[in-house]
Amino acid sequence: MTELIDRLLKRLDRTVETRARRSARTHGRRSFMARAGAALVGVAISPVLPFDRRARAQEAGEDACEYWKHCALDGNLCSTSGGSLTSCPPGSEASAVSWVGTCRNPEDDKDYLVSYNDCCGKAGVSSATFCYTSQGERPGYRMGLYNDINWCMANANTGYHCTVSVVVGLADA
Amino acid sequence: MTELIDRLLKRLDRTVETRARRSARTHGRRSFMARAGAALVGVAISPVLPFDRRARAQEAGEDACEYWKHCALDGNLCSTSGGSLTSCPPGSEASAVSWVGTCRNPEDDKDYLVSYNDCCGKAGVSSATFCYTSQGERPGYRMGLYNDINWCMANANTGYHCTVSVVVGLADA
Amino acid sequence: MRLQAFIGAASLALAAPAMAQDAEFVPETVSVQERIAPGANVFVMDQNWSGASKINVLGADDLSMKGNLSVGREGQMLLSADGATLYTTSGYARRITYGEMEAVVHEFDVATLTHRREFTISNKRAMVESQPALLGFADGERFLLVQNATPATSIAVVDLARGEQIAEIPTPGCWGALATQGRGFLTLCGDGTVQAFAFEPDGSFGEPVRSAAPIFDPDADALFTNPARVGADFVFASFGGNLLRVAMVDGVPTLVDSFSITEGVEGDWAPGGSEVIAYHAPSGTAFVLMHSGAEEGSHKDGAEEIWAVDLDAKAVLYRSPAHHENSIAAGQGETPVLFAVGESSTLTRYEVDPEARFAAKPAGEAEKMGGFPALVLTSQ
Amino acid sequence: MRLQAFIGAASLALAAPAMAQDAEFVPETVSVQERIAPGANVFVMDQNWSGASKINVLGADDLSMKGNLSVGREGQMLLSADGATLYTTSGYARRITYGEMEAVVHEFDVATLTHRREFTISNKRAMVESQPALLGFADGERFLLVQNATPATSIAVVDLARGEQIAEIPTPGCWGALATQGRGFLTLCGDGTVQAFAFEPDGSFGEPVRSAAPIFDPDADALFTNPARVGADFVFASFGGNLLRVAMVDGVPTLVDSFSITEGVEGDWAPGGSEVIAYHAPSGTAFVLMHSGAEEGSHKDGAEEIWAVDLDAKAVLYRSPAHHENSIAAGQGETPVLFAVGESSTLTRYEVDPEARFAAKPAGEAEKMGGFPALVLTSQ
Repeated sequence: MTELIDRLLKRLDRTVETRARRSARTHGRRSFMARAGAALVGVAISPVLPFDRRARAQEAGEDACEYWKHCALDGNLCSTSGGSLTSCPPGSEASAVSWVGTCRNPEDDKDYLVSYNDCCGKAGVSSATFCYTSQGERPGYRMGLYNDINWCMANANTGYHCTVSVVVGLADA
Repeated sequence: MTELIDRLLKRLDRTVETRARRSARTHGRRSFMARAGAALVGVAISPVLPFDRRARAQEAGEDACEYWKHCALDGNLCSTSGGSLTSCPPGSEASAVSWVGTCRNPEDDKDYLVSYNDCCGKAGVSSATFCYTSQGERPGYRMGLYNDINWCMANANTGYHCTVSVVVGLADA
Repeated sequence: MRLQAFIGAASLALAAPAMAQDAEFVPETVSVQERIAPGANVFVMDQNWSGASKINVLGADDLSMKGNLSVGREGQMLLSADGATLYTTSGYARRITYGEMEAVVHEFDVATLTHRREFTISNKRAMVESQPALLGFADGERFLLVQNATPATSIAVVDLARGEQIAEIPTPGCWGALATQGRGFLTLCGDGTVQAFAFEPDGSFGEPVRSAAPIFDPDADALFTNPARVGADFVFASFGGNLLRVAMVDGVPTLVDSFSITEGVEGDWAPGGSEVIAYHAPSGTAFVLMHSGAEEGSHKDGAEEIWAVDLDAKAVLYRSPAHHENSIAAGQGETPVLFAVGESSTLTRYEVDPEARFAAKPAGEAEKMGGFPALVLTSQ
Repeated sequence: MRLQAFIGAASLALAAPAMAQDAEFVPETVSVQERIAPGANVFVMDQNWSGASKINVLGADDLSMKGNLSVGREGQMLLSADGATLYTTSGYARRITYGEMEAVVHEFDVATLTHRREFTISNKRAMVESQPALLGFADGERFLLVQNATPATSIAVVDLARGEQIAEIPTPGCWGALATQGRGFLTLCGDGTVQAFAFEPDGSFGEPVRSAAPIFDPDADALFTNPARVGADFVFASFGGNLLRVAMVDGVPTLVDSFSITEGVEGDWAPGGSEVIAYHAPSGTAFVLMHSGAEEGSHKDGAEEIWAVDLDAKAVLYRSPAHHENSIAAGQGETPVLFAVGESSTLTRYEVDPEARFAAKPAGEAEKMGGFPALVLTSQ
């Protein structure tokens, strides 16, 4: 019994560590700046379990990438780039096309479809929070789920600025 | 007498620290990448006095920016970019114009004129050693001494790649 | 719209559980914010030499990130007096790091962070670290003065109403263009003189008027290029810690005052950085970025302290700890607020207490202002 | 030359002690190195989305820095079999981050790191993380296969002799182009099939040949896009730790083998990264980037270990510690050498001991490979 609990706790620790690594890594697919590992440290010293963290996490919290709507977001948060969760910063334009994630809302335990639109026509904001989550992400043969590509591709102005997380539907889980 | 020695040592310590800060800072006028402060640490823990260090320092040493020929070099060392002390890396071109420093060679204690040519037509090498020394440097009203400007300005291809230190004359000290 | 429909359909078809509308569920929609939050701003130029230079726009009160602007290589920036318009010059080479160069003026609407227009100017534009003395207004805000360097120096005069360059005024051996009354500007020269130039709206210009004698010694005590503007005068800091006040007297650039802020101070202190001096007009106080252990070649060192200086009393009022900044700007509200950025890539906001001899203390910081945060401006 | 003389004279005139020639003194001269040091190379693509993508070129033996190449935004790269020519595709927008896009193929001479030529291709080129499956050769090295995405997918066929794009082959729902014999390629499709396309030298092409049944399950056990090339076959790694060998059998893409490298292994290990598998042909050994605690969404996690896999025996030979790499490449000398790069921006060179079950241990590293070191290739 003790062994089981030990193993469970070990697994949880590893999950925290893994998730921290994943959401706060310094060099991701769309990260263009070396970044300090502040968020990583913040998680590593936290004794809270991952699912608790996730339920409580606010988008503006100390680890914004843990916020449930960002479960498949590889990019800079627009909410830390002058925009908001669902709106592009002034002077940028929303991508004409987007990828989609299926994320569980811990408050009602339902799965939602989240449209990740890139905001376009400017360089990224260097101080923006960079997230690197990929739940349900798939390579380009599932283009609508793919997040390693610049989704400003169909716009006239293709510079990648940041990404919004827009809940567009309830998924049939 | 003890007080005098104390003050002298304090001054030396400060000089070491200052010089380390200056030659190894993470963000200089031409630095485009956040860099680790490895060289800084290297100097800070060294007990050797600055003039000793300088005399012994080889360009390939642990603090290449201390090498005497680099006394007014604000830029990436070509010797760490695929070139050498006096030659631009393959595929780049030497700047048509250059700035000049007056640097003392610790081996013969003479002052030399050093021409700092930028190498042009490519982006910088991200792992290159970035130096930020400015002995005798002056603003643009002494253009020939100025090192805050891109000396690829007179070339057809103006991208800044790195800088060489070419001893072109003996200065009349 | 067509593409949106296409990928929308494709995504949903591919996404592994299919979508099911729920009576309670209201879908969110993506939008673009029209305007930045109101209030005064701080602008930090993150200059880039192999890609887009980026201008961070932050709230002056809380350093909240409001957005950014992207321009070309080796960007310079200039803010209108009302804080509503930002001008930049920057360069676009055909293959970013090589090929034919195009020098471009961009005009941005600050409230919406959008382009109003752009036009090209001469490719002689200097590719140089961002500095206020290298891009300025003249005749109110009718003209832009753009520093050229080939490396021969000249000033391009740009008529903003016409959206084109109308003159190139040779300024051999001189650097910077500091607008004086009317259509004139001062420039610092390598022989230690300060020279005054003037031009006409049609782009014609005459011979410069030189200061009667050298005003400074570029060898022994060089001046930093970017002065504080004090009324119609300019206060320059020198590498050695002197403040020199230069005025136009009967049409001639004249040294009207000079004093040391470091004389008698232990520790070999001196100004260091690029924009080393900022001035708070309502209180008549200057703020200077200072470092200790100064020696030949230390003039770009980041600040260890910010010194508040009473320009009338010629006295240092207070020495506050700094954070290795190279560029400082002052808000012009009744109580001074300072914004400074430097090596660490952190922008620090300082509140200044006039009751405490203008002591400055950190009241907010914004990290990660980029790889080369070269210049800070504010509309506060 | 004129400018050189000008500034030479100006500099010397301005430089504070004047120059004095000494009998013993021999002035140095500036030069440009013609060629990089001989020997095999490693290429690390530091991809950039708001400026020049940079390719670091290092010596394969000692990771010495030999120089770099600068291209445009969202660069891809491809090395010729003899290691002498590097092709890139990248994009140049008129204002770097906005404005009209130009997609460009550059051809570089590796020995001199110089441009041989460039030409434009369709703007449909995918702006995507660097991957070998997205830029490849066909028919030897006569043609380039360029992945397009608008986001509708297609493959641009580029005739290298003519220096122009000759075809756009629609590949709806599919991703990547892996050259097969002659003028054909395979691609992975979202319905789990693998499809084979062929084209003629004039740019004409026919209908694809689909695998008889789905070869993989994109939902339950998706395949990484970038396989190892094993003879004429391809070995794909799956998110769940299976290796799938796909071959052309009678002209039809066919799953010829499949086995798990993680079955029975404790710790929920799985492949992770972008180029997760490299193959050393002389020994028949594959090397896979692996992480523990795998779960849905962890498939890009950096490697904790590199697993050596005997493809014939279908057995893991050894598990060596890794350094959070996302991209791995193998030299093809008699004894395997690995090069891998990832999150930390450090390139690590591993030496592999065939006598010790192909254990890999670090034998050199190069730090600061850039902000987004997305792909490593080697001519070793």
